[in-house]
Amino acid sequence: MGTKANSSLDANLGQNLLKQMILIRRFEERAAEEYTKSKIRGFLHLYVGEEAVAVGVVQALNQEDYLLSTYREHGHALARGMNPNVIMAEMYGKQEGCSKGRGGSMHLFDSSLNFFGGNAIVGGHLPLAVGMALASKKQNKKNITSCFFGEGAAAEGEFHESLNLAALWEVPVLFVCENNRYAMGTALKYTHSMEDLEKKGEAYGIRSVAVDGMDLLAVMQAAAEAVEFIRETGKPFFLVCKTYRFRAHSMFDAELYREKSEVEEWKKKDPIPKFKEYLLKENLISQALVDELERDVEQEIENSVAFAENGTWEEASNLTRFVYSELKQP
Amino acid sequence: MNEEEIKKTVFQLLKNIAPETDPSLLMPEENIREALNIDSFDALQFIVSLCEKLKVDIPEEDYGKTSNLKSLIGYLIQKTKG
Amino acid sequence: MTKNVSLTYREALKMAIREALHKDERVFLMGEDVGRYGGAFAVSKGLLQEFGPDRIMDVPLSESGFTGAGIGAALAGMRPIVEVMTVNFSLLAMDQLFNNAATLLHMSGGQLNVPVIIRMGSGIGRQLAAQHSHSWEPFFAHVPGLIVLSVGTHEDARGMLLGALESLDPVILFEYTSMLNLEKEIPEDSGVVDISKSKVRREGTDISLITYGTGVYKCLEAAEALEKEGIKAEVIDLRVLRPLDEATFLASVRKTHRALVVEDAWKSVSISSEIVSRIMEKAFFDLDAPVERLCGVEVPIPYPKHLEDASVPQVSDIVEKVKKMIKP
Amino acid sequence: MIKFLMPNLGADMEDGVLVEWRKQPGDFLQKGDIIADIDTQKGLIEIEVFDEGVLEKILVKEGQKVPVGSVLALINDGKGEEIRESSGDNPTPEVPKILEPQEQAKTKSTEEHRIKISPLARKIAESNGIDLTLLKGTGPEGSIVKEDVEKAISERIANKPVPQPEEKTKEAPEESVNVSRTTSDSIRMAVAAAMSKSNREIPHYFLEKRMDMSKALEWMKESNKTRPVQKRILPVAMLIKAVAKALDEVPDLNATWENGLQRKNEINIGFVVSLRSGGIMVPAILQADSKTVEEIMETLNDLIPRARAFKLRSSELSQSTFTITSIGEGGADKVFGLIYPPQVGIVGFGEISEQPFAEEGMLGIRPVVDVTLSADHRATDGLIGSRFLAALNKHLQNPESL
Repeated sequence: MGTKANSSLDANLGQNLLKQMILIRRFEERAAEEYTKSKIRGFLHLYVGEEAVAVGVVQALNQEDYLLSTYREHGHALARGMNPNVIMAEMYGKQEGCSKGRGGSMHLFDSSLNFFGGNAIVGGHLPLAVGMALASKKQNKKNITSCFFGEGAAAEGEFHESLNLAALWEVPVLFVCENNRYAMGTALKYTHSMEDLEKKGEAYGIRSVAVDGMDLLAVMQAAAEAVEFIRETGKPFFLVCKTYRFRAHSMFDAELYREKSEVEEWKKKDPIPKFKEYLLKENLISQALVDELERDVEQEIENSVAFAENGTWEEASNLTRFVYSELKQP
Repeated sequence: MNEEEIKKTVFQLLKNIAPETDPSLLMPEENIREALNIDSFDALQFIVSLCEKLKVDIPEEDYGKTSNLKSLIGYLIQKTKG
Repeated sequence: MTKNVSLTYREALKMAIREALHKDERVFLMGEDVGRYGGAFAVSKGLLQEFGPDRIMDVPLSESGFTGAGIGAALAGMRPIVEVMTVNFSLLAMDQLFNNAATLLHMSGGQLNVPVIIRMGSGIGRQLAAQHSHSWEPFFAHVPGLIVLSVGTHEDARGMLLGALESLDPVILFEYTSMLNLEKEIPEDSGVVDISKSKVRREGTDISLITYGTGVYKCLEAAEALEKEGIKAEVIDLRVLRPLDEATFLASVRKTHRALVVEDAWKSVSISSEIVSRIMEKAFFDLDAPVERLCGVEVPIPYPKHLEDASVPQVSDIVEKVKKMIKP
Repeated sequence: MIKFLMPNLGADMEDGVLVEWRKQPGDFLQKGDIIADIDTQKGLIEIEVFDEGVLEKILVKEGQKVPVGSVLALINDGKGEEIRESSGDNPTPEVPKILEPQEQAKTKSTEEHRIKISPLARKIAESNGIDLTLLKGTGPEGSIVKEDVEKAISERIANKPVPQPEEKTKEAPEESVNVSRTTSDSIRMAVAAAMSKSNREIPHYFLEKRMDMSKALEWMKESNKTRPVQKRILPVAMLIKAVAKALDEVPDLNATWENGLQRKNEINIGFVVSLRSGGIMVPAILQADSKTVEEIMETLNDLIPRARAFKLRSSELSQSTFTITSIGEGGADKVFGLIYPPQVGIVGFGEISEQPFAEEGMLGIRPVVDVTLSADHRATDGLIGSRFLAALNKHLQNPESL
């Protein structure tokens, strides 16, 4: 587990973090099931295996901080506290969903939680993050903007333009790269001349750190240090989390690009059992409580599916609403 | 109306009915309808336009006098004089 | 009677930016060379000294980066004016404009407004050749979620930006580099203008000349010449290319029963294609003759002056066309 | 008992091939176990099961391709025999067709007196001297459309005399002189096609009868005296009316042959007009039976010049139910016509000429006309044809009742 025992981890926090990871895991598995029954359509990208990154980083942020994610965003949304009901309903396309059913799995938004989406263009949200941090700086706000993306995005021009602008303007952005070793079907060594991605941040004079994304404690610690640095200096930070997705890139993927043995190898580093063992060893939790957490999560998942099933379809006559704003200048 | 004017009108009206022909080439005694390949329908059209243009009335009995240029012109001079 | 003041199109643009910066502290200008250099076309000259580097921000050559940053800043409470030096460089920012700015409000079910203003120098002139002479209004006018304006007169150069400031939706401003040095008179107290309606710039009864941007002054000049030949042409300045104010040009066509649409953009799939379709759909029985169009010749704009001039409709072309339409 | 279905694995997946069962009936299944391998266009994919229980029965053999959603196997979850879906299904909504956002009603055009008419209708109206103000439009927004104008034209032919404006004929000649060769070529081809089809398909029989024209010509001369020159009639108008009345009495000839005799209630007589540049056109005189001789003459005054000026519309060339051809003076004595398919008869009038004629034992010189009938033997027989010729002759002998 993490190099030094994390004294700040009390039982309550530990149990909460474990529950968050279990919630994400079970939610994603149920989403996969509903997809095979055609309840969820379109594209579905699951976060199974990377739970420690979302939970570890998001718990370091506060309510005022802005958060932007990609299409593999359910973990970040749940870690941020978005209600599973409105996420499942959104994936069913119902108007009770967080984006009125219009966005689907790849476009979850909740301005009350400062959760600025689900962006499905790889790297497309990095410039947005820089701009939001710029706005905070100009308005002397203390919040920071965190931005999650995969190692695929690190090859986009917008990644390089954004890091340069963030460093140049010294704006409070936390760039979090979830390096899960495969950009859809292309392994890291086929996409990056420099595989140690944190070195790309250093090239722009940005403090950059790589961390084991399968170890929740390590991620928490790195994230805490990163956020602290940003709040103090106002400067950006680049955190690379080495992680692995246990399932396919999306639902329709025969995973021809990787060996089954490699997946099994990484499953041994599953962040959930590893963290559970740690809590049990440090008797910060009992097995009975673990079972109870599992049951609570199971119920939450059932409720979210029921909520989605009972959801309603937005009227087609609403189609053109919100193409333009209905409010006038505040 | 003098003879020249009548002749010009006759040629012009014949040209209307048989545009691809040249009525001025007609010999005085030549049968107009045969020469210019004019059927009974077009012949009536010709008579009607003559009556309107020269403000005369040509009864059916006088049709015979209109068969060739010479008699037609003579007939029309006499008709317009009176 | 208000006094008139004579100023260039450039000065009118600058007055609008200055007024916006003074009026609302959330406003800031960002773009390549807008600060120390004073603006590629000197539109923002002197503003850095007056407002400081925080509000007049020079940016690196990263159109997608800084345009996206502008959109992000708008999401988070600012009112950025992003200058994309010319529309020719806007292709690199299309992902941010079409996939983010135009889409976020609708896709988020009405949660996220993007009150950003994008200014772009546009159009032909001064022999800048194919890559620096584009007229891409039709691209932007195709995208729902964007408000697309064409600054065809000094009055609009003075006031359109201020109108855009009152909108909560992303506004694209097409400014015309060939008009920057042009001097005209406008009322001294000119200021904010409406940005939702087209405008009848000159009344007429025989034919409607429907145009925008650089076409406005050309059509007014042509109408002047036609008047001497007894033809009263009405000139409609579209001003808003999306969402189109069709009521104004339809009313005009119903009055004149003839229409000629004039623009510099390439003819196929252009603004005029849309205007003609709407007239056919909604004023068909008011037409005495088919609607005609005078547009850009469909070529990459050539460098030599005589070819550049031949690539877009000129005043004489407009006059000849109208005369042929009225007396075939 | 739970149905295990072929899972939906992707936005564009329609079916899958079951390659291999990884579990056999009787095996215990846990949530997440791999139950089978499915082959898709993206490659082989392991399929997991989401329900716990015992694999009861396999319904799809290995190697079989089945669409998404079909039942692959049954799983006994120990909750009774009744076969259930694994969970409720709610189909996506039937999306109503989205119309344009409600545009405001089309604003009325400013000037009140402006006539709404399609460009095509306007063009037809102008070339036929139709007064638009009298028409009521049936097109969109109450506009006048082609149909409205054409109806007005045919009604006008049926009931209102049309002054034959003087300049009309003047305009016609230039028109036909510079007509391009292609038009007369195309007419030649059209006639060729019709005549060869007629010759190929129609078994003609031919009848002939010489008819005394003296009473008719006498009646015509007397009544022409009472008419202005413009309204003077020609014998052909009487012949057409007589044919129309005869067809009224012998309806089998006023018909078409389209797998069986199709009698026509309207009697529209096609009149063969020879063109000065060669070729013929056959415009129809609509409801010839209800028109007076004067009205038939007027129709000819309208149709013949327009035919010769190539200004006839296709609709005017396609409605005849019977045809008349007349050879006129100075040529052949009689003419045997070829039937215009799908009609079943054509009458041919020879030249009206003075001939010896015997009547009641007296021999005299009379103006006579040799009338022929060519008829389709599939549709009628000689008896009907000759009864028609007899009726025709009877009407010609009573011109005043035409």
